[in-house]
Parts: sequence; structure tokens; C-alpha cells
Amino acid sequence: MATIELHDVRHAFGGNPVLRGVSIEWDAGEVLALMGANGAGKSTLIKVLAGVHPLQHGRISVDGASPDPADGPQAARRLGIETVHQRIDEGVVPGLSVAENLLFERIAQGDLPAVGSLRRLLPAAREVAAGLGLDWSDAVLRGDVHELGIADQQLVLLARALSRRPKLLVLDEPTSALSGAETERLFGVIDDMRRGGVAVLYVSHRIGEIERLADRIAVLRDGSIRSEQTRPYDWQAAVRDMLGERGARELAEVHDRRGDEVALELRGVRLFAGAAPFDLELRRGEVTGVVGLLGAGKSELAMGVFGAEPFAAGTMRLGDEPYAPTSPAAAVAREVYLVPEDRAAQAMLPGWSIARTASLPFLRALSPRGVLRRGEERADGRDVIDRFDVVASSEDQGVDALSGGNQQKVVVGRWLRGQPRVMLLDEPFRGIDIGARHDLSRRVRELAAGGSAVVVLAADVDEVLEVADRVVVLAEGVPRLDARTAGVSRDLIVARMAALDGEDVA
Amino acid sequence: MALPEVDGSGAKQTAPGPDKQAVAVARPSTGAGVREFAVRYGFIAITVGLFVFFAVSEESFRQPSTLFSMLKFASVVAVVGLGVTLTMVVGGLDLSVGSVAGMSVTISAMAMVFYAQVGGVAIAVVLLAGALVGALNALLIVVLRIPDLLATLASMFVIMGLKLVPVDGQSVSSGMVLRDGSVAPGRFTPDFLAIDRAFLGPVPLPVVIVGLLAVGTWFFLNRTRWGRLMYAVGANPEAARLAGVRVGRYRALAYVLSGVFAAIGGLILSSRIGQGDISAGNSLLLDAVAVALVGTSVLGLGRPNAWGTILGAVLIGILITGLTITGFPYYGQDIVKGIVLLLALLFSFTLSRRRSRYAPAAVI
Amino acid sequence: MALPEVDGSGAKQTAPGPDKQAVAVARPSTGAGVREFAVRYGFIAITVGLFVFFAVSEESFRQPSTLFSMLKFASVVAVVGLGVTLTMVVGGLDLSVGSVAGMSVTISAMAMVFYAQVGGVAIAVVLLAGALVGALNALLIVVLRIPDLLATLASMFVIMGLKLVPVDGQSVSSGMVLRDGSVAPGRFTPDFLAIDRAFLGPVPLPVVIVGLLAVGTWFFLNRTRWGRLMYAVGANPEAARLAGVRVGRYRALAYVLSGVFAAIGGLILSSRIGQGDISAGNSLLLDAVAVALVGTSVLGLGRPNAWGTILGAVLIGILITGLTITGFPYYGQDIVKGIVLLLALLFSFTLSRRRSRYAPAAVI
Amino acid sequence: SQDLGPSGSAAPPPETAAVGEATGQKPAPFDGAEPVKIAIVQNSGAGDYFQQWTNGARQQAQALGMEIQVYDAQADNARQATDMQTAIGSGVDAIIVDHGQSDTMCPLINDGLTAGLPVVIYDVEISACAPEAVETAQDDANLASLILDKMSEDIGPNQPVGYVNVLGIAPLDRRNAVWEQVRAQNAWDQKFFVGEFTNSVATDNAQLVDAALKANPGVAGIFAPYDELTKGTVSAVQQNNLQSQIKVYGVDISTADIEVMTAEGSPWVATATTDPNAIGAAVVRVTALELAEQLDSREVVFPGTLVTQDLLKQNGIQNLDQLRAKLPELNMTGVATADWIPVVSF
Ligand SMILES: Nc1ncnc2c1ncn2[C@@H]1O[C@H](COP(=O)(O)OP(=O)(O)OP(=O)(O)O)[C@@H](O)[C@H]1O
Ligand SMILES: Nc1ncnc2c1ncn2[C@@H]1O[C@H](COP(=O)(O)OP(=O)(O)OP(=O)(O)O)[C@@H](O)[C@H]1O
Ligand SMILES: [Mg+2]
Ligand SMILES: [Mg+2]
Repeated sequence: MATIELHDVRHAFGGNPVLRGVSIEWDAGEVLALMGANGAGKSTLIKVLAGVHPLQHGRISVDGASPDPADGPQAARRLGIETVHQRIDEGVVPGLSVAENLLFERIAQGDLPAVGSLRRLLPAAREVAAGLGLDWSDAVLRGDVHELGIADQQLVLLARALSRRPKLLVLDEPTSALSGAETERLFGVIDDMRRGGVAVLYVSHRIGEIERLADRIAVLRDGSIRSEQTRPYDWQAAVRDMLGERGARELAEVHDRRGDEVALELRGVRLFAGAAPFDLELRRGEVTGVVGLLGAGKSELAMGVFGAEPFAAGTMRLGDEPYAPTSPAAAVAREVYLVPEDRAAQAMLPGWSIARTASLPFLRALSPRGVLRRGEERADGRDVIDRFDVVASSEDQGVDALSGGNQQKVVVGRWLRGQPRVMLLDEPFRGIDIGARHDLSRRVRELAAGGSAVVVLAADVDEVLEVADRVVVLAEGVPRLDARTAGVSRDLIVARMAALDGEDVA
Repeated sequence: MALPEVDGSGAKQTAPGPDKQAVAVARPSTGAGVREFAVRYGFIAITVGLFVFFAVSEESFRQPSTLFSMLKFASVVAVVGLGVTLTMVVGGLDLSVGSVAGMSVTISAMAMVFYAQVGGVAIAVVLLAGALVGALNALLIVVLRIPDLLATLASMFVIMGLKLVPVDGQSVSSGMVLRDGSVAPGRFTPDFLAIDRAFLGPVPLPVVIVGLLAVGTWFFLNRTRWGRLMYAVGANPEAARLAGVRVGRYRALAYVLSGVFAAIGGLILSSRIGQGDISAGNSLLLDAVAVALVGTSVLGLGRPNAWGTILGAVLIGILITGLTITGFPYYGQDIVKGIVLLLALLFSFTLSRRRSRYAPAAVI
Repeated sequence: MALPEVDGSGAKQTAPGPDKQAVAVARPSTGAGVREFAVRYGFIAITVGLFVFFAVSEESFRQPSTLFSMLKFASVVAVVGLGVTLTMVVGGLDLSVGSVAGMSVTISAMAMVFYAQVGGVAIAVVLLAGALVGALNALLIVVLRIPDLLATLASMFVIMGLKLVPVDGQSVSSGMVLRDGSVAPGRFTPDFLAIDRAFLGPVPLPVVIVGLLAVGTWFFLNRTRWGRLMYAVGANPEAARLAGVRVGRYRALAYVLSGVFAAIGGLILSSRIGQGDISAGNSLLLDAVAVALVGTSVLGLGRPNAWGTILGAVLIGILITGLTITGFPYYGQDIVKGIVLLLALLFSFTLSRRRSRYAPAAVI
Repeated sequence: SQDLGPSGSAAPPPETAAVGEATGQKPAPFDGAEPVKIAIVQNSGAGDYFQQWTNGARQQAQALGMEIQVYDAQADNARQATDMQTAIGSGVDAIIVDHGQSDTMCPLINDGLTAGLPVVIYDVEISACAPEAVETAQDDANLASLILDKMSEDIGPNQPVGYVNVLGIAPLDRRNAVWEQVRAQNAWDQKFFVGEFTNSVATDNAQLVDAALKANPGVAGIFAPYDELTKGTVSAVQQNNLQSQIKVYGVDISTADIEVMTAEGSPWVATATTDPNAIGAAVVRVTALELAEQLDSREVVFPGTLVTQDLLKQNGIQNLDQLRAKLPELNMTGVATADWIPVVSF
């Protein structure tokens, strides 16, 4: 007996069909993983399911009941559909406390007493947090949710959805901001829910996670379900179905290109006020992967080198000269580039077209005397679209209307031009599909081959291993391991990330 | 700590870190206590300091009657500012408050003077009219999707003009000659005049009214579900919508309340002036917006809130009364007002390390 | 396309769809062409319509001199509004413009009357002072991190007071007695008075000035790197900073330019009034902000822009001149002004399906 | 300029007054060691008229050895009400109320009187509701008659004329009454009646009059009984290049007005006025007399003076000082005085 049933669901944005008839069913207690390339329509499907986009065509039912399309998200929620959307900033409410955010839906529904101080909300909030194994103190619960990092915000949203005891739990790339430990904890909770008879729809680009979780996979392509599989999965086939022609260009080989010349030298750097100082050298011609758990200091490292947020202490040298950038502009002038981790907050400009977004860092080259050469600008925009297979109508399309992965391609792709001295990429693979990930890896390796010092910072070990010649493990603001990719075991890296003694593992 | 590079397969160990889960948790900020104190209480300190300064240097400032007339002076700006605060909470800004207060003065005068109604009727009509304007603003903003600033700017112009039509652009005062040549039959009734002139014990009634409204607004915003949801609507309307909040209703509510508060301010003004002064309320808009803006920052909260607004109004009341008694020329008062405002802002923003995270959806 | 249920373990393929890249193309929206037209040109249509209406119904409105005196009338609001537009582009809003224009009137009068300087010197001093106030605002906002609205509100108060100090709160006019008992030596020079009174062919000089400034602003904002970067700063300052934009400099530039534009507006006013009227500029703020806000919407662009602002100013000019000639009482003019504003807003927002993307960083 | 809020004209406040001789013995309460304290509760616009008025009052108070406290509500009636309360509570010996709305101020003036304070008012109509207060006023009917007589003399009867005024403001209403009368007598054809009271009266009214002139060609004279209105009118006439055809008549004068009147081809041919400095001083003298219980009337009015463009031009008068020198009657040194009062003149 199918609990969740989608029948011929279609959706179009202003005459542009995105979902062309999606039909699928799955049962209570079943985890269905939805796969698809960037822009395939996964998030759109989820938003239709959650009632965010009104149902234009087709039927949705949960236990035989269909939501009232006029009633938006409320109707879906009444049917027991809980959703964690891809964009975190669409979920958290800054200005309210962590506790109020954890209880936000219940406050909105009027499930809690209408009158009461924050203190009276704390026990309920603590309970919600505990549902995801979060042991947050009252001080944290009372703080403004915006003071949390992006990962903790994601955890807030997850805990909130889980606490509602849904019939169908929909998770749109919930782990893209999480690290190993949190991910594991989330998976534990999902396992519990599955056992408790909850149906789960899970969207991710990480095959490892899907392998671990899914009872069934469905591949969405071109707005409809292309194929479904049950265990054991044929990943080759799944990826082929996802990407079609583009196929999965395999690149499983381990890289080991060694750079000789030091491009950037860090001396006595402290990432946080309390952390120990360390030295680090980045070399031309190699890709350095920096891994670490959430809060390990990866972004601090990147932002410090980029001059965006000064280190707590320490000095740098770029080539032979001292290097002390006071702003990103100064860093860019010295050919040190950074792709920041949070595209929505740190890279995207609402209402801007792809071409304008892409040209922003290098406008000077497009306007030798200050006057913009708009033809060249658009040509450059087209170039980014072509090189990274961005799914877009034209370079004039607004970035807001792109899918998450395609937005990521634009904001990463725009920096990958020329041959900078140092190229830092913070979580560059966030939200992009396998095909694009391989393209991006290749491009990153080309940069290194051309003589740049490239640094890829990510929480996902596999992402780093795929692209890096050298791995640096950060834990609590300090490098705990610095090794050649070719000569280090994955287990050791994972152990060091958790700041465990490596030999215990080995 | 320079890390020796680990080459090849040899896994060389670094000193083991503490054996705990590295969960990133927002730590409460330690240190810099003085600065934190300045950020949170600097504005209050300025207010108290000014008060003490005036009390010491000017004998007449020490009289209790001066204290109360100062609070009375602040009461109109305070109550109108509270309404503005509510609209700022939902991420908007009501620019029509000054004109609504002015309209209330004219309407109350018309009710009593032209139509010889009692004070109660005048009050009811004015509150109704305020709510109506609020509802109109809500219609423009919520239903017709016109950005707050623009919608309330337009209604400001319309109201400013509209209120003058029934009175032919003239102030309404008792005994005036009407269009048909007869003499206006009514006058401001004593019960209506009492709004501004009565006392509750030693405390003037307007001060009591503002106090009650402030407590009410604070309680509503900080202790009730509806207040929380109003903050949510301002901070992230999309998230609120997804959580099932009827965003439009809360925004509408804020504008209606703002209209009513402005009308209450107008009633106090009307009772104080004792006639339908057509120029009343002209200067209210900037002052009310100023105190509401100051209010968002003064307590270090970084979001619009009731006490901050009241505090802002009281500070301006102290300043103006104090400077007047000290014999400052009026233009000197403007300068000092601006400078004190700046000082307060320095405490709240320049010294505060964290930038305010509260970002109302959009002005437009 | 209904999908046959897939059961069991087999990875069953569905019928292969068209074997092309899944390119979701956002086609330029078809249909609703009328609505699109209304959104984009509705405001222009209203402006032209009003113009034609007045021209047909009022003989005197048809005179070319009326047309130009209308544009002349609009010129001050237009140029000040352009400055406000620039600050809106970087996500802020300059509330001090009215007071800067007023200050410019006083300063230019002082230069010529008190110090017997020629017009050129007066102009230079005024522009410098405007830039200085802009730089001061920039200091408060960029360096001291005080939110735009609050900082410019405070400096508005300070300037309003400060400009009155050297003149003891009085208007400056030739022949007045100075503090030391002597008679002011200078007077408004003819070259200075020519700013408002001279013509270039049939076109009054202020109209020419505004035209040049508008073209310059448009070119700067839409065709140069700096303009583009200013828009970037307004759209997402953090993203701009991380793209290597020196955000602070561009915000500072916007405020300095805004100060200079307000000063130019003040020069035109001063030359029009022909004396250092201390009340000049008082009503400018709301009007300038109104035209700049209207400007963000009128062309359907959804962002502050030079032509929109100019168009807004011209519309208000036509309205006021037309209504005055038609003999509307002044309060009726406010109503009509508000209603036309609303109408324009309905075109831009209610009819337009997409919401405006322009969102100044934050009020707070 | 006159009573009406913001005004632009000039003459600096630290205007040094000539202090006349006092011969008589100072009566109580001026004979004590403690200085007599008075408060002025003013409702001004940001303008020179009030600056000068206050200056005159200060000079006279100083000459009398009084301490003076000035509350200025800046055209905000509600604030004036609060100011009045503060003043009553602040321990002064007398209060002068300068301008304001009668409905607003009447109850408060009675409060002051009840508290035992003499209250002298200038240009607020309160005789009906506060008969105990001393009422002083500029003689608006006199001013209007002075200037309108000149106007009828100049342009003659049966002419098309324009009128720029704002009703609802007491002194302007009083001048309006005289206008209606004189207009009827002369059978003038009133082609337009415009005027608005805004933050910048001159500039905004120039716009109105400009439009009115365009719509109504051929008027011979315009009456604008308040100098800000007059200035706006003058500038509109000049904009339309009609200065040779239209004569403009105003009320009030200031240094700035003198400049406008004497400018080449100015249509502003005459004005009727009082000197605000002198009025401020006279009001303080009235207060002093009241405190000394020597005032025998509850009402004092200050007469006006006619100033013509010809007089200004012929005597090369550029500012108020020179005008006062030419027309010493502006100083009103004979109004409200006694032998123990050192009368100031400007
Ligand atoms: N030891 C520490 N002392 C002070 N602050 C810390 C410490 N560890 C982490 N933090 C804080 O935790 C937050 C997360 O840090 P950061 O963004 O650098 O992590 P990251 O390794 O880049 O993780 P991710 O990018 O996956 O979120 C930061 O705000 C940082 O200031
Ligand atoms: N609000 C919108 N308006 C117009 N087009 C949209 C909108 N939202 C999404 N689209 C378009 O719909 C298509 C599918 O987007 P969707 O976000 O569903 O992709 P996705 O499968 O979730 O991709 P990703 O893996 O990158 O998150 C994209 O081409 C996108 O441009
Ligand atoms: Mg997606
Ligand atoms: Mg990070």
C-alpha cells in the first residue's frame, strides 16, 4: 500500500516547464532518495510537495488524502508533510532566539500558550534540540539564531522538522552544510524515523549518503522520473540517467603533483583568539585540500588569507614579499582569490543577471577607462555558462531564478579565469551535481598545473581526496595533519578531524 | 606551532586535542565588559546624566512640575513612536503617522465644534479614523503590494490634503463661522480637554496613557505569540509564510495599530491645543521616526522595541526642556539634539562589535 | 506523461525523453503584454496624459513659458532627488539633503553679503560645504558604522541648527547690520542671480543644469564601472566586498555626491530667492525622497535610477503647476499629488508580477 | 515681517539700543535686591520678526534690571502649551505670551493668573476668556487702512486687482476685513485670491501667484498683507515681467524687504509696518507697569507707520537702522511708559 503518491505533477515558471509530469509512490518507513543534475527540478518538486508552489497540475496524496491547493504550506503540513528546504536562509528567523526558532512552527500554529516569556519556552526548545541529540545550553537557546554558524542553523531547521513527528519528511540537501559528526547523527535520527514508519524523501548529490540511507532511488531528469532502482544500486546507470550525454567522466585517480616554489607562507597564525599558532606553506602548482569538521576554522583560514577577516595573530608572505591584506580588494590586487562558502550571503546579488554577477570581480578589465564594455561582459557571461554547463536561458537571466547548483556554478566559475597566484575555494562543491563536480575538479587541477597555488577547503573528505595533491586536516583552529594525498589513509584523516589520536584508528 | 610536513604514508601524530565532539556552538561573548556595558546602557547613562546635569544647574528644572511637563511633552512623540515601532517590527515604516495625528486633531475638533458632540464621541470617531487609515495603508501594502515607504508616503500626502477639505483649510475653533453663515454650535468639551489636563495623583494623564500603552506594547511584542510572529514577519517573511503564518494579516495589524496609536497621539495633541489646529502634527513624523530608530539601538537589542522607543522620546523631552530652560536659542537645541543622537548612536553601533543582524525585509 | 509504476529491484528505464540537455529556458514572458506595458510605461503615460489634460483645459498652460517655469520649479527637487538616488543605489538613504540645501542658501548669502565675494566664490564655497557634509555623513556611516538613516537624521538636525549660528538665526540680506554694527558690504551678485534667471536659448539655466546632471548620473550609474560597483554595494554589500569591491569608498562616494547635489539644489534655490532665506529647503527632504522612491519604480526597473527620479520630479512639477493654474486650493493639490503617486505605484507594483528587487541593506 | 511663523528678513538681534533716562523712583517690586524674573512664552517661526521682537524685549528688560527666560515653541502650538505650564511652575514673577492660539493658551493663561502671576499677552485673542490678562496688539486695522488708503490713491477705483492672503490667522483676518471694505468702496474687481501658509512662504507663494498672473492678465495692483507673501508676489510679478504694469502693496518691513523694495524696477511701492524691536520693548514696559500696579487699562495697541518706496529711495535707506533714523515714530517711545522706566530705542 502506497502511503505517498505523486501523480503527473507538473510545474512551470511563467510558461517555462520545469516539472513535466512526475509520478512516483513510496511507503511509510521507506527512504526514497531523489537524484538529479543541477536544475533537474528536485527543489521545485519539493516546493510543490510542501505547498510552497501551488499545485498546477496532477495530484499529491498522503494516506489517500490530498492537500487543499488553496491552503499553501499549511495544507501540506496538516497532511503530515514536513520539509527542510535547501536554502537555510529561507527557514531561520533572525532577530528571534534559537529557542523561538526551534519552536517556530508551533508558535505559528498556536500549539504553545499564546502568552509567556522566553524562559517558559526553553524546556520545549530543549526537547526539540534533544530530538537531534543537540545538547545546547540555555545561553545558546536564548541567543539570536543569527549568531549561530550556518551549520548550527541547519541543525535548528532539522530539529524543528523532526520534532513535528511527520508522516513524510522531506529533506533537500540537508547535509551540504554539515560535517561528518552531525551528518551521522542526522542519519541515526532518520533511521529511527524509518523504523517508526515515517516516509522520507531525501535529496542529495552525495552518493555515499544515499548508499547509506536510501531504500530506493529515483532519478529525476528533464522534469520527469527517468528511472528507479532498489538495492543493490547500479551507480553507473544512475549517474548516466542523471546526466545523460554528459555522462560520468570518471576521475578516480589519486593526484600527486608536488609544487616546489612556496607561493604563500603563513607564520605564527592563530585562527581564533584562544587557538595555538601554527605555520603553513602553500606551494605553486599543487592543490592543497583543507578538511576539518564544522567550526574547525577552515573559513577563518580562507577569509584571513583573503584579507576579509584578519587573523587573531600571525604574518604572511606572498612569494618574496610581505603580505598583509587589509581588505579583499587588496588581496585581489595581489592575485589572491577566494570563492566564499555561503553563496547566498556572500556571493549573490539579488536581481543581478548571470553576466553581471560573473563580471563583478574583474570589472576593471572590462572597463579600461571606466566605461563598461557591455558586449565583452556578456560574452564573458556566456563563457561561464558554456564552461560549466550552467542551465540557463541566457547570460541575461537573473541568478535568483537559477537552481541552487547552477547558482553555485556561476559564483565559482566567475573566479576561475586567468592564473591567480593563490586560489582559495571554500566548499566549492556545495550543491553541485557529480558531473559539475568533476568538471570543477578538472578546472581546479588545470589551475594548479598552470602554476597557481590552489586551496580547496571542505568538510567532506572524499571531495578533498578527489581533487587534492596534499591534505591538511584542521581541528580546533590548528593543523593536525599535513600529508600527501597519495600516502595517507582516509581513516587517519577522519580520525585527525575529530582530533582523535590517529594510531588508535590505524 | 610549525607543523612538520607528513610525507608519504607515515602518519605522524600531532598532540592529541581534547577528546570531545567539535560541535560549533555560539559561545556567549566574554571580555570587553566595559564596552558591552556602554553599548547596552550608554544611552540610559546619557539620559540620566543629562537629567542630573539640568537638575543641578537649573533650579526650575528641579521642580516636580517641570519633570512632569517634560514627560507630558514627550508623551505625544512617544505614543506615535510606538506605532512606528510596530510597523518597523514587521519590516516596514509608517510615514503617514504625522498626518494621521494632524487629521485626528481636525476630526476631533470638527466632531465637537461643528457637530456639538461630546468628548467620548470625538474620541471614538478619531480612533476609528486612525484605524481606517491604518487599514487603508494595509490594503495598499498587503493587498496591492506597494512598498511600505511609498504607500505610506502617498497616503501621507492624501491625508494632509483631505483633512483640510471639510474645514476649507482653516483651523477649527469654537465660535467660528460655518460655510452656511451660521456660527459653529459646539466647543471643546471639558472631558475631552481633560485628556491632556487631568492628573492621576501627581502624574499627568497623558503620561499615564503612554505608560500603559508602552507596557501593553512591550507585553504584546515580547510575551505573546502574536508579537513573536510580528518580529518573524519582519525578519524573514518567507520563513514565516512557510511556517504557516498569515504574513499579510500581521503586517496589516501593525499598520492598523500604528494608525490607532497615531490617532491617540493626535487626541492628546488636540486636547492640549484645544482647537482644530491645521498645522498640528507637522513635525511629528521626523521625531517619531527618530525615536523609533533610536529605540532599535539604545538597549543593544538591535531590533525595534517598545522600551527603546519610550527611552528615546524621554531623552528628547529632557533635552528640549532642559535646553529651553537653560536659555539656549532654538537652533542651538537642534544642534544639541543632533549631537546627543549621534552620541547615542556611537554607543550602539560604533562600540558594538556585532553588527545588528536584524534586517527588516526591505524598505522597498 | 504518467509513469508506469516501477516495482522490484530492476532499474527499469522510462521511455527516454528527448535526448537533449535539459535546458530550462525562461522565455521572455508572452501574453499579458498590456500589463507589461502598463508597468513599464504607465507612469510616463500618466505624466503625458496629465500634461495633455492641462494643456487642453487651460490656455495659459500651453504657453512655452509655463512649460519652462514648470520644469524650473521641478529642477531643485530633481537635482536633490538625484543625490538621494545615488545614496539609495548603495543601499542607504540620505535624510540630510534638505538641510544641506538650506545650509547652501545661507552660506552662499553669507559669502556674497557678509564677505562681499563674487558669485564664483560663493558657488565654490557652497559646493565644498556640501561635499564636506557628505564626507561627514560618510564618516559616520562607513567608519563609525552608524546606520545610514540614523546618521543622516542626526546630521540633519545638527546642520539645521548649525547653519543658524553664524547668522544668529536670521535671513541674510544685503544692507543688513552686522554684529559689529557695520552694514553688510555685499549683495547677491548678478552672475549668481543668473543661475536661476538666465536662459540658454529658450531653456532656463536650472533646467539645463538638471538635464546635464541627469545625463551624467545616468551615464555614471549605468555605463561606468563605478556606477556598477555602487549598485553591487547596494544589492549585497558582503558579496561586493568579497568580490574585491572597496565597499566603504563607494558608499562614501555616494554620500559625498549626494551632499554636492543637495548643494547644487541649494544654489539654485538661493539664486531664485535672492537672499539667505533661513527657511529655504525645509520642505525639500520629503519631496526629494518621494521622487527618488517613485523613481525606483516608474520605469519598471525596480531599482533607483536617474531617469526615474527626473520623471518623478517632472510629474510633480506638472501637477502642481497645472493644479495651481486650474485654481485648485492648495490642500486639494496635496490630495491629487498623493493620488497620482498612488496610481503610479499601482502600475509599478500591483500590476507588475515580479516584486521589486531593490532592497536597501537595512534600515537599521 | 509679522506674526506669521517662518519669515525671512533681516537685522541682527544684538542690536544695541539707546537707553533713555529714568528720573522717577522705582516702585515695588523693582526696588528690591532680587531681580524681577519674567518668562516669555513665544510661538514663533524661524524668522527675524521674532528675533527682533525678542531682542527688543531683552533690551528693555535689561534696562529695567529684569531677568528674562524665553520659551520658543517654534510654530508648534502643543509645545507652547507645555512651555506655558513649565513657565508657570518655574517661579517667575510674570509671564508674557507672544503669539499663539487663543483656544490653546486661554485656559493656561487663566492657570497663570490663578497662580497669582500677571500675564501680558501679545497678539493672542483672549479678552473674552481671560479678562484679567493684559492684552497688547499691533493695530492691524490701522496698518491695513494705512496701506489700502495709499493703494486706492495710487490706482484709483474700478480696477482689476489681485489679492494674496491666507485666512484663518488672526492678524491676517483682521487685515482681510479692512480689505473687503476698501475693495467694495473702490469697486475693485478681484481677479484672483491665492495664498498658502507653508514652511517657505515666499518661495511657495511665488509659484501660486505666478500661476495666477498667467491665468489673469491685466491686474493693476496686488495687495499681499504680510511681507513673506509680498515678497513671493514681487518675485512672481518680476518673473512675468509685469513690474511696469502692476503695483504691489504689502505689510511689514525688514532689511531684506527694504532691499526688495528699493531694487531696480521693484513693483513693491509701499508697505505699512511697525518695528518689532519697539513692540517687544513696549510689551516688556507694559509688563513692568502691570507688576508695579500702574497699568490702568487691560488693553494696549501699537500703531503702524506707512513706508513708501519713494521715501526709501530718496533717502538712500538700506536697512532698518537708517529707516528708524528717518522715521523715529517707529520706536514708539511714548507708548506704555513712566518716569521710572528707562525707555529703549533702536
Ligand atoms: N576554538 C574556537 N574558538 C572560538 N571560536 C571558534 C572556535 N572553533 C570554532 N569557532 C567558531 O565557530 C564558527 C565556525 O567556524 P568556521 O566557519 O571557520 O568553520 P569551518 O571549519 O569553516 O566550518 P564550515 O565552513 O563547515 O561551517 C566560527 O564562527 C568560529 O568563530
Ligand atoms: N522561482 C523560480 N522562477 C523561475 N525559475 C525557477 C524558479 N525556481 C527554480 N527555477 C528553475 O527551475 C529549474 C529547476 O530548479 P530546481 O531548484 O528545482 O533544481 P534542483 O534540481 O533542485 O537543482 P540543484 O541540484 O542545483 O539544487 C531551474 O532551471 C531553475 O532555473
Ligand atoms: Mg535544489
Ligand atoms: Mg566554513
